[in-house]
Amino acid sequence: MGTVDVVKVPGAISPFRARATVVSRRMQDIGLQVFHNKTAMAGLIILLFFTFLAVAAPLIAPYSPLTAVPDVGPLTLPGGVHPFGTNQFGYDIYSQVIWGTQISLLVGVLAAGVASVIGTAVGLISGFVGGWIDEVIMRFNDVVLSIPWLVLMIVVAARLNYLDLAGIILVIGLTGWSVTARVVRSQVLSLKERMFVERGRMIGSSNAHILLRHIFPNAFPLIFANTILTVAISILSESVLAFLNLSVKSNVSWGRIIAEAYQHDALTIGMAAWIIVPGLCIVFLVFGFYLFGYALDEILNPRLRRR
Amino acid sequence: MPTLLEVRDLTIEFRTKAGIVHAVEGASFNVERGEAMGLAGESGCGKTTTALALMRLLPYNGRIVRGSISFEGRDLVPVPEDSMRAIRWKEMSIVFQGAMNSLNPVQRVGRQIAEPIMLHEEAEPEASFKRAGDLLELVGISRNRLNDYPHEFSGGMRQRVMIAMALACNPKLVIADEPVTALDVMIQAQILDLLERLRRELHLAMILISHDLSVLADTCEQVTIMYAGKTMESGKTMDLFTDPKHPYTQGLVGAFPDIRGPRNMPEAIPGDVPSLISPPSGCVFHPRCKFAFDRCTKAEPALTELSVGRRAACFLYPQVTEVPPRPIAITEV
Amino acid sequence: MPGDPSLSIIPRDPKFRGLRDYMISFFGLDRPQWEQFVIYLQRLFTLDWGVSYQDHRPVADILFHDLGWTLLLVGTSTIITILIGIAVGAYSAVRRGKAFDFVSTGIGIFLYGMPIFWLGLVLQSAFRKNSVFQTWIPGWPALPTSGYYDDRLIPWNWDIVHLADAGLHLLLPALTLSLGTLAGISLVMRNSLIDVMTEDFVTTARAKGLSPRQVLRRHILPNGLPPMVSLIALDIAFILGGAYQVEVIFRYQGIGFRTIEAIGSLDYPLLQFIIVIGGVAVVLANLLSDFLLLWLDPRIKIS
Amino acid sequence: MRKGLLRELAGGKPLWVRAVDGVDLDIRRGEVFCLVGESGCGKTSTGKAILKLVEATDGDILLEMPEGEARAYEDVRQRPDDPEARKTLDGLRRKYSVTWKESLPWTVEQALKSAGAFLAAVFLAIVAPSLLLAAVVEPFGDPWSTIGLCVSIGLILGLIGSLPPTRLSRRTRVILTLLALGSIIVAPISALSLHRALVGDVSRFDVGAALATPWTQELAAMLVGFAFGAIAAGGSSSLLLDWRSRSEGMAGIHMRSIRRRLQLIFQDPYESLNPKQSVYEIVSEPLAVNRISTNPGETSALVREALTDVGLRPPEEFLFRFPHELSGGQRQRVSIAAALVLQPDFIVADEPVSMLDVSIRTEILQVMMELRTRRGITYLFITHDLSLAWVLADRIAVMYLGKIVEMGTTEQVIGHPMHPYTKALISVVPSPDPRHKVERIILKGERPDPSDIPPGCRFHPRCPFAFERCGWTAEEVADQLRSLKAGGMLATASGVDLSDAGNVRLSMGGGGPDALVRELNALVSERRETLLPLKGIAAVHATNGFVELSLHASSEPPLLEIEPGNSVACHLVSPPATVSESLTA
Repeated sequence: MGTVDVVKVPGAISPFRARATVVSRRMQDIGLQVFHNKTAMAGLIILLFFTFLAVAAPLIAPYSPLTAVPDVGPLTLPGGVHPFGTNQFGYDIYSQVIWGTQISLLVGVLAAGVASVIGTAVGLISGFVGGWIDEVIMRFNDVVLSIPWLVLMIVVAARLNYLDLAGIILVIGLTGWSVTARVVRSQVLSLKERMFVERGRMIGSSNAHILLRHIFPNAFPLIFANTILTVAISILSESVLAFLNLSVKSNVSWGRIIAEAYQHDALTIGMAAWIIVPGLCIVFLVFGFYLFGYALDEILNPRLRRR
Repeated sequence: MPTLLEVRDLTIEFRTKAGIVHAVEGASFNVERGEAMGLAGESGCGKTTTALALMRLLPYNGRIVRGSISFEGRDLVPVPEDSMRAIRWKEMSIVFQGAMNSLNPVQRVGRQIAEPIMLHEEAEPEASFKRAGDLLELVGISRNRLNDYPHEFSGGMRQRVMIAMALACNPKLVIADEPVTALDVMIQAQILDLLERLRRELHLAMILISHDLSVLADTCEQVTIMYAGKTMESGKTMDLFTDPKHPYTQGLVGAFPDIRGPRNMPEAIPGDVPSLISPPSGCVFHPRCKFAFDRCTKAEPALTELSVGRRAACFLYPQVTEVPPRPIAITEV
Repeated sequence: MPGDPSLSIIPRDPKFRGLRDYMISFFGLDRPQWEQFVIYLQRLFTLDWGVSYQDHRPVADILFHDLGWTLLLVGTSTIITILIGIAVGAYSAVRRGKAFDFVSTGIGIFLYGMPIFWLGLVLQSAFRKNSVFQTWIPGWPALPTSGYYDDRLIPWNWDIVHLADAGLHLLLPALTLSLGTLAGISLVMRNSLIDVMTEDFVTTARAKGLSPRQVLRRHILPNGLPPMVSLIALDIAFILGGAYQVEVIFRYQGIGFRTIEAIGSLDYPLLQFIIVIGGVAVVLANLLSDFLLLWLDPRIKIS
Repeated sequence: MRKGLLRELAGGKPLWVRAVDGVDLDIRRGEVFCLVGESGCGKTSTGKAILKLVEATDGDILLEMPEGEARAYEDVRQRPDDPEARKTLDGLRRKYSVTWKESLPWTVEQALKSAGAFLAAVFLAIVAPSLLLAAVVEPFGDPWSTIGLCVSIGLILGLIGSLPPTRLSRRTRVILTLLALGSIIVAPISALSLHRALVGDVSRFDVGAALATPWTQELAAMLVGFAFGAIAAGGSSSLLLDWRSRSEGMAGIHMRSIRRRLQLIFQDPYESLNPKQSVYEIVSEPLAVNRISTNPGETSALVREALTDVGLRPPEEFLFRFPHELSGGQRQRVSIAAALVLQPDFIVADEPVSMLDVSIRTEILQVMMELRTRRGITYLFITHDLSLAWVLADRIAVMYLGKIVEMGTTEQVIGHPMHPYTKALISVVPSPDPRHKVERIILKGERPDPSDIPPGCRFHPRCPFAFERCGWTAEEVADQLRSLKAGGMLATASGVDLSDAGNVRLSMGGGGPDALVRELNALVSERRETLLPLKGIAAVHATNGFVELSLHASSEPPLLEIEPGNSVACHLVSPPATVSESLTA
């Protein structure tokens, strides 16, 4: 029980003000907890680093990722101004890796956003409405869950044929929502049984009101933490698709760099960095998201907060 | 022959994120052979922690800071974990509050009852299961149910199974932590009746922990009242309930409506239970005490014998002195 | 990628016109759709799954051959994963908050975030012949990095040489897949056990005088396993996805390798049954886990 | 305020649990009415039914009924077959009942609207799938469609495979069905392929062509459409019916205003407050939801008043706290304030203090009683704690297994209990004063399963005073005789069974029928005071080779007024109307 600052209260309190006070106090509280949580801070620092790389790519990267470097030819070994060498077309790999951050991050965040929005909506409706609607949705969801995700993704990617950035985001988002839906639904089911929902009914609230005011705010921490984890999974998915040559062709992503390196036997021709560096980037970015997501889950989800 | 259990100045701390919780401070009480001692107090007063500490079962973030627990003259506090294991259940056993959660849901009850017998008496499985069956019948359950799982029993039956399990190794002391809370009043009566019968027949000593004073009034010979981790008063049940000395005890006794007394609204103790992380200075009860005076806020009253077998910690009684200064505990931030 | 499959086999040259017509009638693409469907159903159940566009071998033959190798890979790595995952998870749950827990959880999350194909590439480069390590560290082993036994032109033989060779070839792919899926299992095992450890019956078990090891084995593990079982079954789709990547990297010609090839060449007869097999695998895994749960948890009853 | 209710509640699907069965109680304005009983006796269900949180199967909840009309209601309820009485009853219900639903005939407009919606649904259901099928022209010519088909087969398999394990039984059933269906398909196809393999001529026996000829797309679309149509039509009609009953369910009294006037105080202050809302939001929410006050100034004033009334002073200090920043007592006060802000005149308090520490408990009770005198609130106080009822209640009703067994003023029920259950219950309530020791009547066993209620008086299996007419069943008597036999008694009988007619039948042992009858009679007269089921035996008579027992007729004791204001449901207190004793030897 923390000490509470006595809030100066005017005579009339508008609902908006009441809500804003609540939200700001909660955000402060969470911010403080994140700040004091070593895991969350470690994750956050990694994420900030990569976000910086992505945003500042035009400033940092010495070359453009998709134009040949003038001074040297293709497949130059690492050294000098090309710390990781150049690829089969003579593009600078170091610049490619920096530019690749943009795509990986963008695809990861947006695809996770798509997956979370769909999954949350489906999970909320399914869990809250219940009955046969829930039954139908969950059966469908189970089906999506039980199909090997990679195959599904490949089929969808192949079916869509034309995969630009939006396409790849949609593919990953559309195949990734079912886990979120399941998690949200089970949370909603348990929230629905809580007494404060019954209180909501008791005072005569409509279903929409209960869903928005009681269920969603309580499920939100979980949804948020889950979204962070979904970002990590989406980044991995993009890299796999790119590696299988199914991802965006017009942009550079880490997965595509690895795929090109693999096709040109980078390891045998002494260009290990071509493969290792983008891979490590993926690993660290995903690691960052996982760390942050796990720590957030612990902070936001009081079930795990045991002494 | 020494007293069966003698607890002196038991002090327990928990380390949490929010700070150090002084769960129990200077708890002292005795339990004689074959005697039922009641431990009463509101939630968070350290009853359950005391019970766990008696069996040295504190969670990993809790520790006994000082004090002694002498069981048949032997101090259990310094006993190493390995030797402690041999004492547990054999010398004293415990019945927890929620019988549903205290029984392993995926193991048959027969096996759970027989487990300590096999462990401590190195008995053969058949002999152990036979004894488990006898124990079940002792608590009024047919031995045919040895092979049932806990979820197949009702709440009252589960509590009976727990009691049967507690008796498995013929312990000298049974600690019952809120054994009837959350049970219906009729089942409550059945269980209390059973405990009393067993105590008489097996000459058991028993520590009965409850927040419900009226339960203790019916069943115990001695009662100790705890508040915010400290012992407030102890004495014979009859004396303590009819003539409570400590203001907290007075408030507590007055707070329970009596179905056999006049129809008076019980009296309230104003205020809330204090935080155990930063307890009030002086007497912990002074912020809620209507008799509190200056001295109460500064010094802590010691638990002093007022008459034979009757002890209280309150400056209202002139013979009560201050707690002697203790070595300052190093508190970590 | 979609399109007229006959075009993907035969060049779009007028002089192949006759061949194309022949192919169309050979694969039955000229019949009415409903008829095609009925024939399809009939063939599905009689295991007459048609002929691959690419290999011109019966699909069933190809797939059953591939399936064997994939099962070997997935089976081996799943067993390794479960055994190690449960052990690591259990140990870090017991030592919660201590160094081992911290390190194993950290490594776990790290591995969890590693793309399996990349892990495969790194391991491949570390253990191939003349790898960097081999030149630096004497005695660093070189392991086979592709195929499932040496020289696939010689037919498989059930002798010790072939078996040992296949085992050696299996080592790296199985290791990759295990590492890629290990973290998920050990992390969940840890959390599941920590949940169980806060239950009252664990305190009861300790109060009975059981040693920590006995408490873990008799009370905590039996209660922590059921959630694990259903989780592994749910994860089987993920493991299959990993297996596909591993097979591609190590040119281990199982179902996954075949899938990628089939996509490249639009080999529909092959593709459709690959998908069916994937679905069946997931279903079987779930069914198996249900029966396992029934045995592990007496609270679940067939009513 | 006066209400009578008579109802049964629906429970789980497979069997109906009568959680509450025929409860009649009336509560007068300004009183504290206590409903006591063990857990699962139906007291909470009763409270929730009054607030319409659960729907009562049958019965009325009547609000603010004047004394005279209440008497008329009671009167006409006794004569359900009289059409005139029915009419009066319906009139009274329409006027006062909260649960009243009109059963009016359909108007032309409604019928037309419904029929239109129905037709539209059917039309859509037929057209939509047809369009869908048309959209995927050449469904199986396109290999991607074949893949799609395979995916859908995979989907079905996945669907079966991924049902949660608790539904294993259902899945097994589905699998069996699919296997059966599969074998229907597989068997002819494999026979045909065998034929083809033997004859080697595909064209002469072309299965595909044979099956495909009548199987046109239009036909398929129509078939699918009809299936969809049936489902859609059923769904839409049930929705329509639902809409209709909801739009007219509250003849007379609008539910919103009932919500406003009847409120609930929850048991658990830790669980019943939304942890993400501040105190201000929790307390002001009822006002906003019911559109009672939309003006921020007025809302704040009402919230402050409610908080002050429950003793959270000054209210400013609490407005923006979260529930986890409050102590247990403060939370319960907030909970009461949230009920109070609507200015209700009737509050159902469901165990409002059972989760609180004793020292805080009294304060909450004092707040509640203070509100009663100041705001004239009537309470239905639901509790398992008889000693609490003793100090609080004006009148008390004791429930057992969904029925009221005793009802009266507190002095009558607790001071002078008449029902054996009430007596036992009161005797085991512990007292904080060790001087007040009484003889405890400890009942055997636990409360029976509400889905399997004993016949006759539902308390008889546990009643220490049960006698002949309390409802002994053949099974109970047979069980008792079996245990006697196992104890070495009844040597002259060789077995105890139930006859086809449901009577207890003893097969003869060595001594012949007379010896058995004699032994039985002796046993009954000797042990009937200790082994109560033996009291159920009315007569013993020998038939061919067996000895059959006939049992006393029994009836369920009605709740009868024994003295003014005190009703008891027990045969011992109010002997049943003479039952025709036809069952004799």
